[in-house]
Amino acid sequence: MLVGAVLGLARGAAAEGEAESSDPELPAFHEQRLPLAAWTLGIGLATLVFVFRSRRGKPPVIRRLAALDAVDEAIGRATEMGRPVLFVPGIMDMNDIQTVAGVTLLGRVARTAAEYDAQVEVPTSRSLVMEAARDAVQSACLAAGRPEAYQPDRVHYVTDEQFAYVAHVTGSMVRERPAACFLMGTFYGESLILAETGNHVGAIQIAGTGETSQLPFFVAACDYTLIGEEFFVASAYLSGEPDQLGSVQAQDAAKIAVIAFVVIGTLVATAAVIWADAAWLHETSDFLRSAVGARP
Amino acid sequence: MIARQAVPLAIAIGAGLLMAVSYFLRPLGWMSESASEIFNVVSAIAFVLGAGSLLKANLSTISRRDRGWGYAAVTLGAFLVTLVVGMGKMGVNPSPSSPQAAWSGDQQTAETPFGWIYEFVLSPLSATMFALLAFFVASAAFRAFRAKNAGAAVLLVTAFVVLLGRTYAGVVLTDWMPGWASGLRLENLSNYLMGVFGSAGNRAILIGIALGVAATSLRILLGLDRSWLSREGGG
Amino acid sequence: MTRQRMTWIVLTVVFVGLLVARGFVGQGLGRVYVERGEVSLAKDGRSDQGEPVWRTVPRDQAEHAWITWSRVTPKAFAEAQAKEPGQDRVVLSWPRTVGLWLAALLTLAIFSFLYADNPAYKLSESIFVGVSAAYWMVVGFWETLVPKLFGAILPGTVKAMVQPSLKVPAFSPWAPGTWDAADPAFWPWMQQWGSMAIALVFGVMMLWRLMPRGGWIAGWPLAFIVGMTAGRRMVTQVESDLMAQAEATMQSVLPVTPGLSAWDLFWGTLPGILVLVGVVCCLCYFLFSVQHRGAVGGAARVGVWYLMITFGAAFGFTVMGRIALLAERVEFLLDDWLWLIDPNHLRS
Amino acid sequence: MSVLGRLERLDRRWIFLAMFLVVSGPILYMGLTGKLFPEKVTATTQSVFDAVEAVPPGERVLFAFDFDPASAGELQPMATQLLRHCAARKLRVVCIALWPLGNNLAEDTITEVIHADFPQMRDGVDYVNLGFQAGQEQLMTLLTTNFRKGFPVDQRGRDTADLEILEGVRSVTDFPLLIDVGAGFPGSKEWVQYVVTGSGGKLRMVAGTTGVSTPQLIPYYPHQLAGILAGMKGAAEYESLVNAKIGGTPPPRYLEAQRRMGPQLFGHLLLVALIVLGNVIHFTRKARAAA
Repeated sequence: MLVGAVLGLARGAAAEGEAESSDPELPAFHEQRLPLAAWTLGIGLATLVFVFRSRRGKPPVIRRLAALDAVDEAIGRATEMGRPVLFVPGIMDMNDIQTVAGVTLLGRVARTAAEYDAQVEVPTSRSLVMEAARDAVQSACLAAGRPEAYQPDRVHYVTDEQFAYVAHVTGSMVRERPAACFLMGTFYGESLILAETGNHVGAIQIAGTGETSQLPFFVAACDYTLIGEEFFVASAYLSGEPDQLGSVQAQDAAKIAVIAFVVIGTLVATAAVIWADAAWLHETSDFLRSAVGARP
Repeated sequence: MIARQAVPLAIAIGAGLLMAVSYFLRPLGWMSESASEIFNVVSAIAFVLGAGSLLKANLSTISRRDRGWGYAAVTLGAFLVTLVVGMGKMGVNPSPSSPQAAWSGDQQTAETPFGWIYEFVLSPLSATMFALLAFFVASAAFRAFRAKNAGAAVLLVTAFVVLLGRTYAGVVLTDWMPGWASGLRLENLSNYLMGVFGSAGNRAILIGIALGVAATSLRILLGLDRSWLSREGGG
Repeated sequence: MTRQRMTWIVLTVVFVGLLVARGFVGQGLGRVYVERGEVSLAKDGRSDQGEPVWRTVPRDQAEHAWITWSRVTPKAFAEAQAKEPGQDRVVLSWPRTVGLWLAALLTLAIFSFLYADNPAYKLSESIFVGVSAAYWMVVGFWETLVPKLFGAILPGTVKAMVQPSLKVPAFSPWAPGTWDAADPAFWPWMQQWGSMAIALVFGVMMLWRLMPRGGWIAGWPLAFIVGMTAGRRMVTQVESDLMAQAEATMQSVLPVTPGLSAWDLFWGTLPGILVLVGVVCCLCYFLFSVQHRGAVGGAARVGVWYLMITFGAAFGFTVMGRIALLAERVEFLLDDWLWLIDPNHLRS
Repeated sequence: MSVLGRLERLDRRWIFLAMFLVVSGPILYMGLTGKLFPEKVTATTQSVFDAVEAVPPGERVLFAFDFDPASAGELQPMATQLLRHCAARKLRVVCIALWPLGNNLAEDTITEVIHADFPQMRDGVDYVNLGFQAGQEQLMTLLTTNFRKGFPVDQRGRDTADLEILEGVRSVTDFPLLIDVGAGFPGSKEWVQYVVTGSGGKLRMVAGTTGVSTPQLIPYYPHQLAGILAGMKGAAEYESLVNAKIGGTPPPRYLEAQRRMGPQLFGHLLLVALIVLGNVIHFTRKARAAA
């Protein structure tokens, strides 16, 4: 059946291709997405270059991120106090890249916890996230050399409903009094309910999200917050592997390229307003803007 | 180990590259739609695993007579009742446009048992939980918004200006300002803070996130970060 | 007796007392009224697609008939009673009245968590988790699995039982003889059927976790999902966030309108410059492989200030909606349940 | 124990109680007396009102319902008043929805405003609901080149080519004003990016939006967006403007937003007071520690 399905998909593609390519105005390649392709390839190439450089013995020095340096301290404290560590991987499913980033971070946190002999509780709001989180925790325990520390029941599904999940997590926070809370993933309105309750029970709280509307609440209520991009480098930072640190350097290279584009682009656009007659200024400005996807 | 490590990695890399490439090629445009439908269905099937986890946790609490086992029994009862009522579309009339199909009716109205559960249990509980935010915003404002350092001072002054600028009281407070200084009226000041400083901050955060997402994806697709992969599997 | 328990008892007694008193004053409180309607249908020929068409007929000629109840205001009930005492068209709905009281009590139980964790909160939390988990499973079943998966694999059954509007294809995956590539409906069907077949295989692999052996196979569909998410987000996020935000910033800082005074020119130019400086400084803050010293360190510090203003302002703007949510719940308690206020004139 | 010490150790439940009182007090007061708190209209709201006033009577406006019942608390009062304002100015309103549930909300709003208060307006001539179409920002782009292709039929299944109200409409820029009441994606931000920016100033746009998404729209005001109704407060201000323009005693359903502003006002003042109090405690303690 699978073969038939794959065949069907392939043929379906061919047919759609025929139908669309019969329209002469629509070539196979999305030409407006050419700048996007260039940026994506550029970031990909930069990653490869910096990963190889790093492998050859030139790993970059990453600036300290206080939130991540606090991970060991938080877990150590939980061990001393004999209380659990709570890890919340957000409320979205595995088709959200933030959840994926949260689960990879869970792997790092669970490994440290296994080394320190602390218990990690992971309530999830999606069945697939529960499965992925179980895999991550299990391999972490294995990597820490303590496979017996893995208890699948500590990674459990609660409910898909946003606020029922929050009701359960806050209720168990008040009852179990975790010594450390990690809030890592996609959060919406519930962010502050979780963070304030965690604060109330005296837990060290480390939060990270790319959800810009919730960052203010985490910054206000948590001890440490990974802001936006910091959240996405956390897993690489904690791994300490040269390969992954190399890819962080590639992120920086791309950022410097963006800064250059923005500064030059703004200067040229301003110059084009001052010298309105200089056609080449307008052309340069239009070119620069189209390179970041502006449509004429 | 090939089936447990290499194959999943190959599947992830293959699926990822296909999805990325299909975004640029019109003949492959259908792929993203198919992939998201596959995801939706797999995720709906995986509910069985979630239900299993929920049942197991609550049943073991009940059978061990742990503290609070009565609440576990309530959860279980509520779960089973809702599941049976909803899966069987109990008490649902068929759709008036096609009464010949017994299960064609909509069960989201308060007339049906399932709709009743939504309207009188789920919806008020959810709205009330959300409303707790108003209280937590207040306690956070009291506890966390203190000028401990320069950054925190900037944060709290901005929040203060915007909060005042969004009320009648704040608007009246600075209403006397003459036209040439109208930019300093609280409501205009809060718009200026948001429109200029806020949009610069938001833009940089979004650019950073985009780079972070791209790099995270690349780390997965290049096989650099495998912490999400199962080592042993099973469980 | 602890002070906390004392507080609970006093609060509960006072509240119940007030509630009972309220029940005897004026119109009383917390009732829901409904109006009866009827649906009675008989077949009226068939449409061009061969589907039966139904029309409304008197009750005694109906092939399918049922009664509907729709919610009306207490005022409508009072009016109906005044016109015709003892009528049975607009009546008190016991299920919905009980529901209203249940909703009100659950609302209070959740609010009680603010004082301290307590049995009422634990009870409503348990109900909430159980009901909502089942709710989303039911929705997943009827809204995703039935129309998508079963609709592709067992279209005839789904059409007959659930979704009469479903078009049953003339092709069967098991009988290649029925395939007709010239039919415009063929390839879309192939695509739909093919993706659902893959989804089914992946779903079975996921469920293998419940088996005693071979649960590792669930890693395959998970890998597919992780890979698919990574691949798609990698490009879309760069397009919608990185490029779009960079483009939005690359504007002339000078206002385009000619002939402005120096004062207006200054104020018109300032926002553009501030935004440019802010974007660059905040991006410097996000540099990870460069130590934050010297010029980069200075820029990063400015960036932090920008970020703090961003967060402070966003906090101020968001708070509004949060208070509105609480106001809605309070209105529900005072208006719908206790009948203390009547802003929409539903009862008078 | 000193006052300062007590305040420092203040049980957060007192703050919760204060919040509950400042929200429920005004609701009860306004509910019992029917009085409203005054509104002082801010510039962003005034410009929405002015933009609608600037459209000559008989002209068409495009009205997009891009929200769902979850955000109707904040946005429905705006939609109601915007439609009422258009109808009172004898503008012809074309309603569309880019959110699936927006269609029902558009129908409800038409029933509540046009059927109830402007019965002389004719469906298909003075107003029409074109319903929901999928496609999000791709649909917006399509509307800039071929409006009827984006919405081939209206909510009742009539061909849009036969509708009198759409006579001569080829693209979205044939409307002088676009009104969007939106709760997120796709919504006002996408309308600005894909439609207004490319129209070269031909199309003006005003937006009504939730408090949470307002920050993302402010950068576009006043150039691409002629005006913004920001959250509950924007709705209340606009409501008071439209009520004042139409005159008479408005029925209670036209006062919804202003009723909701009572708890907002006191809630915000409580937060401001809490921030001040928190900092007074902080600085007093610091001064004592230094002394």
